[in-house]
Amino acid sequence: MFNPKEIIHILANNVRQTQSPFGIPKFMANTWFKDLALPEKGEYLLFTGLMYQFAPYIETSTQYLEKYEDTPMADYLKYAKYVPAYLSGIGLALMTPGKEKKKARQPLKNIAFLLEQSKVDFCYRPDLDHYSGILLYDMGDQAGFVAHAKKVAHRLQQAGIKKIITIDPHTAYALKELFPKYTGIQFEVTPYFELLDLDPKDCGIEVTLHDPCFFGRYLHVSDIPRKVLSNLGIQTSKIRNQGEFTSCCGGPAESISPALSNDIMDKRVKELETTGKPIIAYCPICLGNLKKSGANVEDLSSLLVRHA
Amino acid sequence: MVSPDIKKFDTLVVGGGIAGLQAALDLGDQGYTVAVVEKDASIGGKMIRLSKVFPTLDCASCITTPKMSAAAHHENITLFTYCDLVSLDTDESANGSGINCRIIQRPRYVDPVKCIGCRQCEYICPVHVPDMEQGGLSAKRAISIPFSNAIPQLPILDIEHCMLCGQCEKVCPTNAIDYFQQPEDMMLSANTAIVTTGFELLPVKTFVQYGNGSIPNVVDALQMERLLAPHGPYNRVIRPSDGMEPDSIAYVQCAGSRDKSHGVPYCSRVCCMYAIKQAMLLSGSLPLADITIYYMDIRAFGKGYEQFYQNAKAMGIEFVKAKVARIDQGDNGSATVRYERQDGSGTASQDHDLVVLSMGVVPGWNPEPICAVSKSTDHFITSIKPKISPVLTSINGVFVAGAAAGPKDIVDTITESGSAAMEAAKFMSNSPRGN
Amino acid sequence: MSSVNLAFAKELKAYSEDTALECFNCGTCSAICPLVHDNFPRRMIRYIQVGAKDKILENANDLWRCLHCGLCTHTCPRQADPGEIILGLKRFVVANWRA
Amino acid sequence: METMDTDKAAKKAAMKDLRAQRKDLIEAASLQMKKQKKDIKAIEAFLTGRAATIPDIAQGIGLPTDKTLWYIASLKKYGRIVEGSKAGAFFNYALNEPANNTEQEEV
Amino acid sequence: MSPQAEKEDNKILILATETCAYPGADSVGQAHSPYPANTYILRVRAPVLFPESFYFDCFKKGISGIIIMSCGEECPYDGAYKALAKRLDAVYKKMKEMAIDLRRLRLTAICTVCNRAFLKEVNDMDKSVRELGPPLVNPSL
Amino acid sequence: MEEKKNKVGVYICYCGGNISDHVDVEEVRNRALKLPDVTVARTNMFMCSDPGQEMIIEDLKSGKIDRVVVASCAPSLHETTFRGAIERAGSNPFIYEHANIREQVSWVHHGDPATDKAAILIASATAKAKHLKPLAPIHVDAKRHATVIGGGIAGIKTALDIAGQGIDVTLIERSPLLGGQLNSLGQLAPYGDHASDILKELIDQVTGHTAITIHTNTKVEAVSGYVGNFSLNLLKKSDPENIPLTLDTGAIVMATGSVSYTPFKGEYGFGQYESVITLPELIRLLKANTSSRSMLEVNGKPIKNMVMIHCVGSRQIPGIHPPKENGTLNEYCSRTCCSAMLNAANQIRETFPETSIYEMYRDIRTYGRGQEELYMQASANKVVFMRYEADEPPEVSKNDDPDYPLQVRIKDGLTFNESLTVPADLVVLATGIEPNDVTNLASQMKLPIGTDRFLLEVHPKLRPVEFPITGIFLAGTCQAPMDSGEACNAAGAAAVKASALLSKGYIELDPFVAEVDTDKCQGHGACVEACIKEGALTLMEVINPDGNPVKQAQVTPAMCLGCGACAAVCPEGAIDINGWALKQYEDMVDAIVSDSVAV
Repeated sequence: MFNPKEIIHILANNVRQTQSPFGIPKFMANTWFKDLALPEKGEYLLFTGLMYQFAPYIETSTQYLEKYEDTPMADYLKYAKYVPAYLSGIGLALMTPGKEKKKARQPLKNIAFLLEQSKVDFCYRPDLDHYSGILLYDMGDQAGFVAHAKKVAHRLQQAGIKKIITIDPHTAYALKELFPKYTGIQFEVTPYFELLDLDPKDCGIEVTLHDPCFFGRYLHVSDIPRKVLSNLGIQTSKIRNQGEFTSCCGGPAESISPALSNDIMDKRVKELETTGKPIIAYCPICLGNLKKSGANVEDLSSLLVRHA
Repeated sequence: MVSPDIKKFDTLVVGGGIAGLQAALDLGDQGYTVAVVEKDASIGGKMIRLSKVFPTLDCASCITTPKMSAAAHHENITLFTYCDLVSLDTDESANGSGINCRIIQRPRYVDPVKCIGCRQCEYICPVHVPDMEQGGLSAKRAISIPFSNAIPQLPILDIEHCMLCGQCEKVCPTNAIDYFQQPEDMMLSANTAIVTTGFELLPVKTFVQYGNGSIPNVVDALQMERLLAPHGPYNRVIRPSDGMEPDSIAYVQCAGSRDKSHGVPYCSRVCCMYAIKQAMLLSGSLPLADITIYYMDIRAFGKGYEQFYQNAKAMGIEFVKAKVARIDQGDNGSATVRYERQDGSGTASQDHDLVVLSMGVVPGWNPEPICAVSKSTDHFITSIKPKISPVLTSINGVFVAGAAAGPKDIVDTITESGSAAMEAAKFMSNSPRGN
Repeated sequence: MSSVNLAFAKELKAYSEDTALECFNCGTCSAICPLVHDNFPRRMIRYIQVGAKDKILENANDLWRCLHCGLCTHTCPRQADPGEIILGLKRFVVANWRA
Repeated sequence: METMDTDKAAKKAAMKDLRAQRKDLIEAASLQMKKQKKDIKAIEAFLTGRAATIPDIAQGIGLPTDKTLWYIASLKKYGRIVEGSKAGAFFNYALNEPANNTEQEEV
Repeated sequence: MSPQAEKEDNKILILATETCAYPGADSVGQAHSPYPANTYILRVRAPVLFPESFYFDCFKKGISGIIIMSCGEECPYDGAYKALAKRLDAVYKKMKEMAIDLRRLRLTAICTVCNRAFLKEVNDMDKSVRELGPPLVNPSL
Repeated sequence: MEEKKNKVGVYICYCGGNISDHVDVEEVRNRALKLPDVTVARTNMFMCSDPGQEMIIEDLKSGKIDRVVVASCAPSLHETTFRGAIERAGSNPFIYEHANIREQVSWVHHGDPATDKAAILIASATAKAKHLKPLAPIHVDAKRHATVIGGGIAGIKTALDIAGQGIDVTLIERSPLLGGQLNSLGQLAPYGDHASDILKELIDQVTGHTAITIHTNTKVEAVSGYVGNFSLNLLKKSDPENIPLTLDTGAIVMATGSVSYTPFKGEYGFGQYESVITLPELIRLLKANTSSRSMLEVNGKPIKNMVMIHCVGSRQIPGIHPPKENGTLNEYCSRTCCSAMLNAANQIRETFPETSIYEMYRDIRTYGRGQEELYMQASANKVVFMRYEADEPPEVSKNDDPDYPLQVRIKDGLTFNESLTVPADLVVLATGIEPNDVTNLASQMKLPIGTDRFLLEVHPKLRPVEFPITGIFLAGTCQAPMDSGEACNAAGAAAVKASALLSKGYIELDPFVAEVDTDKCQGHGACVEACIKEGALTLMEVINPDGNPVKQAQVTPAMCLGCGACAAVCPEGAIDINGWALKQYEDMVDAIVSDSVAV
């Protein structure tokens, strides 16, 4: 286990300096929209919170952390704070394979496509799309989170944004629950799948849905993707730990203890695999983590795009 | 105008369990006429389905059958079994009394007058169906009497599982089988009513923690009562999954009770004592088995209960203070319970051959929209004067007793039923409509 | 042997919802926690209840094993929100480190 | 005599109607009964001339152990099977020979 | 030895009062506590019913031991216990004269929940009669 | 084979295996059939069930039998059931004898000896049965009046309920005041009703009731008589001349209540430190407290930290807790204290937010409706709970800190058995409930008292508010600890029984009384001398069939207790007890010594 004190210090510093917990400059990570002509005006703002974009970098950093966990090298982590954040971030960016980065873009493109198909009046503004700060909150760096959240919320407010579409559970929770509480600014926040209106089909296939903790337990929306899928004739197999009782993928523990994270992940994958059906995730952290264990998993958006 | 079809009584008792029977007997003994309306095919309620009862350890059947029999033969008591209560109205203008109710008797497909209870139909019937009287652990026939000491001793034809093969009709010596029997609509009127609708256990199916009822050898307490009863499904305690005699048995207390996350924040009151009782009976029939009770607080509050608990401890039954958080399927048919060790030594996973869930107690009947009597937030019927007369409800002339007014053990239920009978009698003595 | 300190709960109020005393120490949270580790989170919650601030700071690193997955909160019979209590403690400890 | 015949005919017609009405239920019940008959036959065949435990019977006839116990308990209830000696943690079950022609509750 | 004698020589007669000792014996049963089977419990209202001759007749008939389980001072029949005690004094006296071992007759108080006391009395008497064997009382006496 | 003179039917129960697991029931049946007087012997899974009873009825109706022996469980459970069945067959219920082959055979013996003994008991019951004769219940006129002893809430409620049925009631209270323990209580758990309001409502009703006579300051000196015709001697304390009052009554309800346990000196510092008080004392303080300060004040001192200790004088364990001087130990749970403690804690935390509370318990027993909510509320009110084991109770000691004169040390189960110290300026002990000492009255009335010193009912489920003495009932905390509502329920249950008993103005009693064989009686008078019930047996002059006056014994059936003291002394054997005759016992002994059925 790494010393949380050091990790928090690094994360907080990164967010403060680069608006990104991993020190990855936004211009490097957020490129998915470039070949799409997305509207700049609309009823809803599509707000990715950059989680899908950061996912491949998180994976790279975890791989390195994993190597050193519970070794004397872990102590060297504390020196990381003397390295400028953007330098370590760029390093991380360079170490992350391009294939992974490209893969990470796909769900975002899918979602934009699905929203268009569903005739949702939305826009995308890369200048307004920011990291939500959720990791700082989870780590207990309240001050860091609030400072960052206030910045993000003010920008959105100044841009006159009222309705927001989120795509991942962490950003959705941050904007929906934490922003009003800690910044006093409230938006109407809707996860993208809630807005989908796809033509009914009869695909006749079955998948196993892995609910992320925040959608399943905190935001209580896990029945909505099931309805969307069932509308397309896609069955979702019943497992014991789903919906409000979903099991964690282990992802959030990565930065502190990759070993623990792996442990939890393996248990979860085992349960998901009992059905023998393809596994569907709808959170970038879950997606990455389940993939890492070698599970046959893809993002909900990919499945939907294929059958929409 | 009173239609001639309306059957008139002094008191209507809703529910023919021990509470209802006691109230009916106490009123009948004073000369009041009583109608007992029971939804099941037999009177006797939950108690007749139990093995032995705490703290005296006498057999439930031995205490219930005399009361059942006495009620069935009482000149002032009329039983309406297998009946659904459709409406229960109180005519406030009739001086606070004036109870009118409509009941529908479901068809047994057996003529109650002709049937002599010989059970030939049951023996010949070729279809086996799960016997819910035995917790579903064994089978009965699609036509059968509900259980050996049922009153009345009339078989029920389970129409859902009947092939209409006609064999029972052929074998019946009295031509009592009637495939065309229709539900019977009846109107009853009375001066007072006593609601004794009892309880049900929360269904294990709704508990993800406990495996939604899909983990083998995880049973609820009422199923365990059947396993312990001398005329239970196996006539002995063995595991439902494979017939093994269990070597290690666990009780999971507060399974759904005292738990806001399940919507039952209240204490179910009887579980501690029945778990201890079952544990004692088990250690009698399986002297070598390890028995563990996982509990939060042992609530042995009644007369003789604490001594009963201390005896159980002295007998070697293990009491572990912990709330079981989760049950998983273990190896070789065992079930694994997960709990925190309170002494600070971490989390434990323990395998048991058989796990009994002391499921939360919930009301057996929802008065809405049948009867306007008010419920409390716990969904049990409101007692408007809990300190002076717990049997008084929001409606004048309607009384409540037993588990219908909150979980209650048999001792407290029987006393409360006497109290309800007293209040009903007093009400009728004061009422101009009374006899 | 240590002496109880009720004032600590008040000190924590600045960092968290004040629900620690709603816990009746059933241990569900510890048993259900995917951490599978050392009476966590109830140990922390109990230390709040009796005001054992020193013990919390001593074992502070454990707090960051919490994934904020919410399972404890979801299954807490008293709805004491153990997940939120742990988050609050993280905030308290971070503030303590920074102070 | 004539009225009796008409009564009989009327009853027959009514039964026909009833069967038509309950077609689905009857079909499901028949299917279930056939499966039960097959399973019970297999159990009885397996137990001919020997006593066996639930796991043995289950393995011998390819039924799950819980279902096997369910049958055994029911057959025992109606006197077709008797419980025998203990074999480890299990009990042996045997056919109640000579097979009673008249069914009776076990005593 | 007659085949009957082989069966059980030593029969113990227990006169148990309806209100105390008899339910006390039932309570032992409810606790499933075993005791010798050569015991025959007769439910009585009050043992004061039995004249002196009754006891001797029993011994003559072959009863090896008699335990009177009364309510003691709790006896619902006020005064009956005193009368009983007085009568038993006379019985004992006569037993001595007839050389019947005094251990063959016991008066004791057993309450409705006196399981241990009940078992002790029964086991003690059983031990005594096994040691003493069946009484050989001259029927003409 | 000789012709059977008597026609005894023997019915043997399997009791669902309870009997048949150890007794070869069919074998016993076969042996019973061989008995000289038995014409029918049958078995059933549950003799008490309808089909079982139906067998008896059928056989009686068809004339196959005229005496009935049922061999099953203890007669206390089903004797009346089978008598009822016989009655339904149109026969006299007293042609019945019971053989107890469960509690006294199958549950205590096994194998062949069990089967043999069952057979012998049946033979002996059969031997008795052949002497049974039809009997008629004794009709006793009963005074339509009931007496309730004890003017607490249970007594008041009982009186009101019985009077509500048009029966006159006398309510007797030893103290000057009605209301009992409720007088010392304040806001009641769990709903906060005020004890005074409840009492006012009930006392207004009872004092205004025309059918109820109240005697306060009155002691019951003596009780005599029998059901329907009891007589009580009362003594009014206010009466300077001590003239006893006599009261005739038909039924008596004991509602003699309870007191709070007094800790011994030094028990948790009680009597040693003035800041250690009992829960009733705290309740009194709360009732009297009108301070608007933010801290509870005791003797003018604000209380900052209060420790409440549960289970004081309750749930005591032999070997751990020292017995009282008289050797008694309260092993029972006092049922009401947990809720009362939490209720008090909530009141304090809500009224005096600056007073902190620590509750030290063994198990929190908020079993009843609305009570677990009290516990939750206490948690929400920031009451800190700590848990101790009986063998390691909290220790109250002096503290050096001037702010907190006391400290309580506890090995806290909730804190992983760590030892914690709580500084305190007030310690409250949850003292339990003890029954009022009514030994005198109980022994006069022959009422049983349990090992817990509470009055003992016949059976907690079959007859929970009755004593074995017909016509005497019990209600409230003289029976066991209970709260106000529960005591009122018990009162209602006792009242309904008393009302049913007295409603007709007469009572039918068991016919088991002495009967004189006038052919044999020589008028010795030994029986009259031996009789223990004054007035039950007299020597009267009668005219014999020859027309000559002779003395003969005569029985007053309503007075006769049926003890048999008379039968033992009659030189002619002219007096015996109906249904329990000496002759029957002699034949039973014969059946026991004859091993004819045991082979």
